[in-house]
Amino acid sequence: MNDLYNNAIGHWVIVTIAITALLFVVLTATAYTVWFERVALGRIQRRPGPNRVGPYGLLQLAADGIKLAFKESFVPATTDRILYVLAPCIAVGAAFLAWAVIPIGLWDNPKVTYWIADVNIGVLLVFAFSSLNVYAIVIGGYASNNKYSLLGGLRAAAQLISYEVALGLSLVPTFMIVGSLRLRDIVDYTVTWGPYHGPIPLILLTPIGFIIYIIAAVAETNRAPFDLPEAEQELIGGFLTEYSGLKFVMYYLAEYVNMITVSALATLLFFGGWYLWFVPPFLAFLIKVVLLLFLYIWLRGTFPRLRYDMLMRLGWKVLLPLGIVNVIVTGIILLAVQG
Amino acid sequence: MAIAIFFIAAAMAVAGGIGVISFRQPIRSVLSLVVVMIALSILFLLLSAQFIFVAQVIVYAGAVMVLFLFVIALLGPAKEMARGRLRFQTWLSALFVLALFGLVWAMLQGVQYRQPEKTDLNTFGTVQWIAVYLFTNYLYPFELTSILLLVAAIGAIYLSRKEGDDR
Amino acid sequence: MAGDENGVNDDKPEHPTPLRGPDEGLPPKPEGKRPGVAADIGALATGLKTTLREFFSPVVTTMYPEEKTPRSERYRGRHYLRRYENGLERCIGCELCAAACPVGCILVIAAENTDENRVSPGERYAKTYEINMLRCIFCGYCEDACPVQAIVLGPEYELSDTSREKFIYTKEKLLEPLPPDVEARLKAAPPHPTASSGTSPPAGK
Amino acid sequence: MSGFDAGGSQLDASWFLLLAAILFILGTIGVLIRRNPLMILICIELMLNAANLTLVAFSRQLQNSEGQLFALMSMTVAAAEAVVGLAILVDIFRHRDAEDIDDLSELKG
Repeated sequence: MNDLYNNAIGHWVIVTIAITALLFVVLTATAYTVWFERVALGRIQRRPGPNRVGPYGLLQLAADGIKLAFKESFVPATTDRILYVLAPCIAVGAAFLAWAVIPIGLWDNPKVTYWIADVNIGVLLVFAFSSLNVYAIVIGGYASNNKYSLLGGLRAAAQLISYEVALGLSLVPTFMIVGSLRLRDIVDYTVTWGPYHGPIPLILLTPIGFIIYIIAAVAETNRAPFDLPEAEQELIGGFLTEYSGLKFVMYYLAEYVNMITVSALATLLFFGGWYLWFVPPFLAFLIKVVLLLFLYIWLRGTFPRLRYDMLMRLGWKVLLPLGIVNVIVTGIILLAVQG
Repeated sequence: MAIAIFFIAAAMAVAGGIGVISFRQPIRSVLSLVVVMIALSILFLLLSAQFIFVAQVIVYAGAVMVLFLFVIALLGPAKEMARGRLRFQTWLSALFVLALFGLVWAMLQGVQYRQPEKTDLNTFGTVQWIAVYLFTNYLYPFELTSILLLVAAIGAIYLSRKEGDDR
Repeated sequence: MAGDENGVNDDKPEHPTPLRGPDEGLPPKPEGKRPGVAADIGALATGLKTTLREFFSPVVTTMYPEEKTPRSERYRGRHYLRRYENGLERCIGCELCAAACPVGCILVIAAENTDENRVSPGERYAKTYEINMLRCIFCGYCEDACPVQAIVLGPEYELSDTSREKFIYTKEKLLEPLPPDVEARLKAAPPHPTASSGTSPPAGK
Repeated sequence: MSGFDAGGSQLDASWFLLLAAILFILGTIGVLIRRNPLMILICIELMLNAANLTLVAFSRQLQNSEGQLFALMSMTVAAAEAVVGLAILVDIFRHRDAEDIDDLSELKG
């Protein structure tokens, strides 16, 4: 294995295989996230959710996908054609790029690693790629040449930039505690507390950080109750208004990939990644991600959408100061502990 | 490998730069500029400036250009009128600029680099490395820029508030 | 859901959706003291608790095509033309149903009964009996108007089809053996069938 | 010229400087020939980016921290400039339809 990896061509072969495998895994995960959301939302509303196509409705996504794929792929007349087509591509590209640096698991014996790249600015890279996501929405909204789309796009731009600040700030205490931006280091972070020595989920050390993170992440992925860019009731779908068929699928896909990305990131940053007693790493990671996804769906099933000024007030007047205070307090505690 | 990446990124950057100045709709120019920025961020990575790479993508491409996009979307698709006040203005400017380019080119021909300082290349450009400098030797300019940002934010809020909105 | 929400539903306000101004009718806000952050977070937690409880409670969906919700006995669905027990049609071609129909979807063309071809007990019978189901509003006036209780509205409501022509139900289609539940219903209120006259008004109305 | 080792092949800082020069020139042309004030701001951003590239290239060539730090500072300045510039532009556009920078030659609001 190592010989193959050190060989120049072997390296590329392995990377290509890894990328293909990861794409497959993430796409499958996305499909079943949609299924999971529909079932969970159904249960919250005391419905069974999809149960017609395949056992437990597991093939529902295939049916929906085929249906959308065979829709006529058209571009409305007065749109900016190039940008209109480009926008969903940006959405999917930005969504998948983040997975280049997210480690999914690690077998100790034999040593198998589940990641494509293990870079020492991992978290920042994820942010960098997800910050490109806003283009997809703004361009889509602008190019559709429709006032609802435009409003959705503008809302998205303001919302995503506002909450990106809080999102970044919420993770600073984690970086301060661990002293690294490499996702693997953060997962491998171990503490010695009296007799205890071993990995610890960082949520115990930065609970406020996690709360800010999860709120900001929901806002970043445009999910309810922060789904103002696509608010069906007020903006009839926002930036998605003019999209249908495969282009709509791409936006939809990107949204769910982003959901999984932030859940995976939260797993790595706050819940100790792939460590869970005796559970095999990949499975442990999966369980944690699924639980976080359930949290997402739970929030969606519970809370009504925020009004726009409330959204901005929450972002700038609550989460941002809270994040700053959290950083300062963590710094003081770290100084006190480390001397 | 590095050379190939350099030329691909450079071609992207130049194409984007030409796009910036030649597209009629401002939104396309902005998107071309985003292409330039992403190409430059790749070059930064090639120059082992990891943190600058991330800052370029997050701050420049992810925030500043979105602001431009926001304003353009807000103001509507205003194409600029091709009004030739000075008919030869374009060609004159191009001529002058080409002369400037020739000057830079000539300068680059005779450039002599100082002997590089001996730095540990394993940490060169990483976040820790930047942070150590930023918060020790260069703390003063760092604080100055933060004040500048604060002033800019206040100024922008002041400028963009509505007429007679004296709250 | 059934247990704790019934209490809420019982004390309904007198006007379900009162028209009100922006502040009118809202509960009075406590003077001087806004609810604190803890109360807000408590409210959010209550919401989350509620949805989580619903998540773990059983599903109440009826799986429609497989299982159907029970119909009321008086449900007005698709029409039937009844027969007497001896197999004669009840319809005497009087066209009262067509006259009573508010949308005019019933067409009756009567013909004389002869001894060789006795279709109904009376003098005449319906040679043609057509109902345009696309027009029918299922009001049941035809059933009311019928002097011999020949036309009744049954419990069937899944009347979809693939072409408009198929919605004009002819006599062959309407004259079907009655489903057992309608049979039972009609047995509960027997209309004294008089085979000889057939025009006597239905009793018990 | 002393090159440096980037990924196993010699890639001189001059290449980066030349690219930066080209981009800077493109930006200058844009500032000179475009009329929309928004476009001029965009072209200034392009020039700032080109300058950043030279800074980082020199930083790598000399293995010195100052170039990268200066690039960071210039990014901050660019962000501030963009914010204020765009705020002014929005204000101008609110009052008048300024599609040509020459229309803004008078100081009267």
